[in-house]
Amino acid sequence: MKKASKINKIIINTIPSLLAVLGALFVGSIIILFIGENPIEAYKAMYNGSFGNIKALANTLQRATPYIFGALSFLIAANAGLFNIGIEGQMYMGAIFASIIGFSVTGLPKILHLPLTLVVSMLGGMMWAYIPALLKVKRGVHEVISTVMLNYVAFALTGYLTVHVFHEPGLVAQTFKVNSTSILTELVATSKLNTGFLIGIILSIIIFIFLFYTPWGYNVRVNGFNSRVSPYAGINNKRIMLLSMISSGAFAGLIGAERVLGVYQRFIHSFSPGYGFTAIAVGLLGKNHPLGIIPAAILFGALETGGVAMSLQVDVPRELGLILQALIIVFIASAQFISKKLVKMDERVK
Amino acid sequence: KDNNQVNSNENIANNENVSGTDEGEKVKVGLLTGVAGLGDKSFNDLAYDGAKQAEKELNIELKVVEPIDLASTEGLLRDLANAGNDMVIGVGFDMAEPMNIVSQEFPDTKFAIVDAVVEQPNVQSLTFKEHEGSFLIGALTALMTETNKVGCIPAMDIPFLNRFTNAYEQGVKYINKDIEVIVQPIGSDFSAFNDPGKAKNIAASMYSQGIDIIYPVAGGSGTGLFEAAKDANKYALGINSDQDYMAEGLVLASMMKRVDVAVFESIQDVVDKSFVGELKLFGLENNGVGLSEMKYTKDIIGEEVINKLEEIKKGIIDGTIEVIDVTAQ
Amino acid sequence: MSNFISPSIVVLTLSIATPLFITALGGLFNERAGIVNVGLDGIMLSGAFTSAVVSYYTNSAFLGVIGAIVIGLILGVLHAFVCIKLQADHVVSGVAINILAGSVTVFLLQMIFNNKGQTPTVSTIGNLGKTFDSIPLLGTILHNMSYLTILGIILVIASHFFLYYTNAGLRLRSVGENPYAAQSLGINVKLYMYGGVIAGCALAGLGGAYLSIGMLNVFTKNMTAGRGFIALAAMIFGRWTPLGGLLASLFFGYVMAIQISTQGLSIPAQLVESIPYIATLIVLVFAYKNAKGPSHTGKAFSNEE
Amino acid sequence: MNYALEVTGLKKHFGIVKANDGVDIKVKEGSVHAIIGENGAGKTTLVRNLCGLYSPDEGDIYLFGKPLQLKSPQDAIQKGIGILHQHFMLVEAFTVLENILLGAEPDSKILFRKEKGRKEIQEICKQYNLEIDLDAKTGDLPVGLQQRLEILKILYRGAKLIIFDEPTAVLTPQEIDSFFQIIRDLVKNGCTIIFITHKLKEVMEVSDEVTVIRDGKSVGTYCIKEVDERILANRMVGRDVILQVEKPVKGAFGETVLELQNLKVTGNKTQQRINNINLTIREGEILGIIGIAGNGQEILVESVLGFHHIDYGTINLFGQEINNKSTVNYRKRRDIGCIPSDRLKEGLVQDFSVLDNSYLGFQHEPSLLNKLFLSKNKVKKRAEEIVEKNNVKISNLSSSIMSLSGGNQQKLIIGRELYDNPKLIIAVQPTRGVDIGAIEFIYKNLLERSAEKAAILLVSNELEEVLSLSDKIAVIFRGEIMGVGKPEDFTKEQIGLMMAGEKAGEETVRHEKSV
Ligand SMILES: Nc1ncnc2c1ncn2[C@@H]1O[C@H](COP(=O)(O)OP(=O)(O)OP(=O)(O)O)[C@@H](O)[C@H]1O
Ligand SMILES: Nc1ncnc2c1ncn2[C@@H]1O[C@H](COP(=O)(O)OP(=O)(O)OP(=O)(O)O)[C@@H](O)[C@H]1O
Ligand SMILES: [Mg+2]
Ligand SMILES: [Mg+2]
Repeated sequence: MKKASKINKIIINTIPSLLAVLGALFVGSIIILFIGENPIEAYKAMYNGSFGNIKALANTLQRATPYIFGALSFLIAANAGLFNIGIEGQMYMGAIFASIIGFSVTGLPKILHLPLTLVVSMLGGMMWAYIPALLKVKRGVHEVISTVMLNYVAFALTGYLTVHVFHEPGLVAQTFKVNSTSILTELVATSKLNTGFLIGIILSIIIFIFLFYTPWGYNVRVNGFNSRVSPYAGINNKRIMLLSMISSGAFAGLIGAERVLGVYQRFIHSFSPGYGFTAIAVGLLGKNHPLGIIPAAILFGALETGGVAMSLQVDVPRELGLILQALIIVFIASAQFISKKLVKMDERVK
Repeated sequence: KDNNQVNSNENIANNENVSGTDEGEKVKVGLLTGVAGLGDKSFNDLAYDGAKQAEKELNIELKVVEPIDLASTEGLLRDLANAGNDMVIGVGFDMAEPMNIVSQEFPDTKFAIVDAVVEQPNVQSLTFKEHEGSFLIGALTALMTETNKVGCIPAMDIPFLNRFTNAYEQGVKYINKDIEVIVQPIGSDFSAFNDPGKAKNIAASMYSQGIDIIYPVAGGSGTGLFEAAKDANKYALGINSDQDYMAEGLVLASMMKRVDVAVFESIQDVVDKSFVGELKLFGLENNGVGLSEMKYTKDIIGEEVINKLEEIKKGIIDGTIEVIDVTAQ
Repeated sequence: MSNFISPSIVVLTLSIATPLFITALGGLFNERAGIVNVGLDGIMLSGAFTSAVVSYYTNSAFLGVIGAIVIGLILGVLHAFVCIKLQADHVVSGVAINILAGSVTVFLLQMIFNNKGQTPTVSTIGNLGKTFDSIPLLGTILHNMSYLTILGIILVIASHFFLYYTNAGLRLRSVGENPYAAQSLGINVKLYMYGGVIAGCALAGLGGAYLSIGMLNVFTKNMTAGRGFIALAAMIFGRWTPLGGLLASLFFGYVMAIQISTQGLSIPAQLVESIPYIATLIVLVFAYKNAKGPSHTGKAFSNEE
Repeated sequence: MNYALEVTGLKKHFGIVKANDGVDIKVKEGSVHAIIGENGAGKTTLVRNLCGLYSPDEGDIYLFGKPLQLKSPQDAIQKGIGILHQHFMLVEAFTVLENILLGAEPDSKILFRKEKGRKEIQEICKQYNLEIDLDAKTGDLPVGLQQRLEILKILYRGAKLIIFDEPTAVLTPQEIDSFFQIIRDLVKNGCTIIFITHKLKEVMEVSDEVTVIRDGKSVGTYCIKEVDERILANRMVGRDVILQVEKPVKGAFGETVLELQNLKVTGNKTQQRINNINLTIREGEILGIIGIAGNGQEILVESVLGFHHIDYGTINLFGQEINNKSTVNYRKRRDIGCIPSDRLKEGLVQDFSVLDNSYLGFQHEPSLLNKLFLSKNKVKKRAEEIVEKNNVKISNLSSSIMSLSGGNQQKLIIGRELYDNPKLIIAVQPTRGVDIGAIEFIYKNLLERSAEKAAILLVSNELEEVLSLSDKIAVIFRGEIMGVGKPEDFTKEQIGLMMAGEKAGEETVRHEKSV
């Protein structure tokens, strides 16, 4: 009886999402037809390019990795009632820290060097998130303003460090290559899918357990839903805000670390196509649930790698992948409305 | 408008009848642009123009792909090679490492890379001595300034652009040490290449402070400079392609970087089966970089200055004038 | 080094601030109606694109401006429908609009002009020009003042008047604060919500038009370069009021203008560039305390509680 | 006889919930008609049906003899129906004046003519003796004034039929008196009043007729002269209810549990502060704080809980000074239970299930943990125990807390807070808005705890409640204690005077010292 209702609930939650994806693909196919290509061919190419074989899948997961970290970053702040649009800047700080520790520390075994690098990159992100958190708690400065401003400062600061301080001589604005002892091991040859992905999955599970099975996670959720009740429940509202924002920064830092240590093996100027911003959508699409974000991130990764694969096969511009992404976001977000209606109907039937 | 520029090139015109009607199998060419993608008003667009020209005039089948981020370039180069392309072209200095890897995986495929050097037997490296062109246009600036204050607006402070900026400054100072050169980058992130608004603001501010000629090194943002030049009725310079038309009479000259020609020729090598993996340097001597024909400004500039520029150009080519490439240490 | 106050600084300040305060005003109408809009940047971009395209085909910058407003209206209807009718998360919808605008504009550039980078040059809205040149000092400022800047300032003042001196303004504000109270008093809450969002998005579209056909004569891809987010910050900095948003934008524009005019320093460019952003943060720390937006903003509203 | 309102067979179902399931009511013109019923009986739903917020599933409504079809609240307002909602419908960021005029702005179609409205409102204020600062920010006002503002909104719109949904739940006795005066004035001016309450005494005092609703159905309408409180209670609940508190005879009190000495706290609320507070509570003692809302009660309680910086003086708890030792961690002491005044905002997380709310504040209890993790089983066992012991009506532990009626939410909180037999209980407005059945239960529970040596700090607006439960009372005015003593030491008049700021005579103060 109980199990049935749980399954029912899952169905009610997933069917609208599936319909939404189909709906978005349908609209996309109209666009494809409009530019004179065959939608079926295009989607086949897209599917093959994102899930068709182990390599494609690896590419998709590789691309999903920054979104997993980013969405974790977003949701941990959101759970404390904070809107962190500074993930991008915090990510850059984490990345530059990762690269500095990656190339400058020598002689350490991997088992020490890699964790050290990851931790320091988290510290970089935390440092950058600490500023808006502190401004919020101490001066009531709205985190949206401060994080928007700090993003720009982070771009400039990492730019300065890359070009003038840790610059590897040559044409490219990049730092030195990190030592092999700090590299995240590649999982599938030539895909750049690395252990960072696994770390992301493990962290999602840890955050899930933390939020829903520990008293501290409970505190975070209480504070996110109703900060006024916090003191009555023995929860220090400001401390939760600070800690959540800082943790959010740590996860943002890990996006950077994964790109630096697992993909580029160095910090490259302007390496991000906006991971930190897209991650917000991923987080929200995953309903800010640490497990919900995983399929959302993979969906986004698939759309992006599939989109390019599609343009390899069929003459559609890469922008179509992004258009589909936007459509799917809107459709899924709207489908949650249908979900709600279904739940209500379900209750009524009972 | 963009296509006209390529047509105007003599090299291409000469080759027109060589292969237009070739029989036999088409040569398949894959072009991977830089992350900025098409529409960057810079090397991606120019490489694309060259490849398109080849598609039109040579017996090739062209596939153009734009990557979504840096991380995906290696995979895409591989995909293009895997897809049976005879030739794969990568655009941009940040593609050097991936191409180095992929070109070794596909020894039978021919590769070309723009703006970087990859030392592999099956890779043609097409690099440009932008500093030479920038030096020359710097000299022009110095000869034309009346206020002895000139400006330069790069998108960002990054090594690749600093080659332009520094050589420009060197060219200015070569003529007159006392001329002040003010360099003001637009920003620190990638949007600086697509922010004509801020470029215009910077240029307007420069003009209002007595600067009378400005050199943009900022891709799509450059448009903003030309608008400021029109508002202030002061001079600007063009970059990469012939941009003299963008503010007729106010764009003194453009520093042309013939990526289009380089790409076209490289494809032609493959078609002619004369492709060799080598470093192809494009400088003033082979017209790989150089000044535009100054269609609208010849009279303003005057014979004397143009002659002087010729002289400097010769000096650079024969080595009596040494132009510094800041990135080559 | 330049003076800290001169006609050219003022001109520069206005030019930087105009798209910001028009868009901030748009954001404010959204939030006053209870809807968060992080899609301002995308709407600006769409406005910039549409105005350029319309101006190109009609040769009329005026129609271009209308086009920007219309595309703003359309995206506003979309955002409003998704947030109000379908009760989706406001931020999700906004992010989707940003992604959509970024990709669709490039896609259409390719389709229409066969060039992914920019449109051909188009007619522009223009500046006040010579009319007032005879006035000392002010003459330069007015000469370079765009009609859109003037329109923007008029809109700010009109919005101030609307919000605080008209019945509809009072009602709109009540909807963002407590829609249930408004509803219990017989106010058509959804009408005001739709109205606020749609009007706000139209303004954001107008803000975008300034970039392409106000200060320039061309659309280039992604030309907003994050201005929509700065506008969002300016709206909050200005405490969700039209005049506040104007002042915040002017402040930001001024610091940016000073930074731009501070040329030829030997400090690394990146550090100089950070000045406007850091200055804003510092001002926030010292001159700002706990501003709160309309209290129901961002939350879902449904009739049957 | 003319009826202002006739409702027959009204039904409104929400899914399976039959909120209104056949309500019949006839309200005579010019009368005060009370509606009573347990929590969740369907009173608020009826009101919402009458003001156009809901549309009824079935049934007829006649207003002054004419059939009534409401499409929107606007309709209801135009037809002369005015509602004072159970939960205030105010824009806190607006001024009082703006709140009154909102939706009914003076004539001009476009311009907001505030000053014209101000004059009209001032007239009304004078007519009904309602004093209020029209330019004050609504959010800053105490609830009593907020309610006055709600009444002004109705009057300004010229309602003929006025419905008050639990208007007195948040008022002090003085405020209630003046509220009743307003009701009488309204009737005199030709209005008809519908008055919903849980307090039978008020029903008896002010109404002419009363209708009882149980489980969504009307049970009957009675003329007030024919019934008494006991009968009404019986009709409402379906059984006899103990209406009088029987305070058990207590022996000597034990050790001092809480002692406040010369306490001064400014806090961060501009409205309230406390100064020079001296109070003690001992084991087994109930100390009741009396005062008009907004005189520092909140800040007093919050100071004991450790939410504020102590400017001066000391707080001793269980013999230890706890000044500025952030008692945010007081939970870890387990020795304090707190029933907050606003259950939805301070006592519960609305988005959580009953289960997750059942250990709010006790999440760090070792008895609920398995190493670092919250143990599902232990949590569940405890919740089941709380629900059973306190007779909380729920369908399922995992159902949303918002599916419980207010009374049941309150019971859950009480059960949770008293579960560990805390030595100090802080109960703020413990019976606000709950029905008499639940009140009975809450009183019984508090007295039981007290008999088992718990010290209780009781803060309430209900004078009756405080007087009948407390062993000792303290009257607070503008953050200072006006007098302390046994309840029977003061007459009602004395208390009233102290609440208005008059210090108790020497006598009573001495009395306190000797106790
Ligand atoms: N919007 C709603 N959706 C679902 N059920 C509802 C809704 N509103 C009310 N109910 C149900 O209707 C019933 C009656 O609720 P109502 O608010 O009318 O009670 P009430 O008599 O006002 O109670 P109280 O004395 O606590 O104010 C409740 O049991 C509740 O479950
Ligand atoms: N979203 C909802 N879903 C289901 N039932 C609801 C919902 N909201 C309210 N209710 C029901 O409405 C009834 C009354 O709710 P309301 O919030 O008015 O209680 P209340 O009036 O505060 O109770 P009390 O009179 O005890 O203070 C409750 O019984 C509750 O079950
Ligand atoms: Mg009720
Ligand atoms: Mg109630």
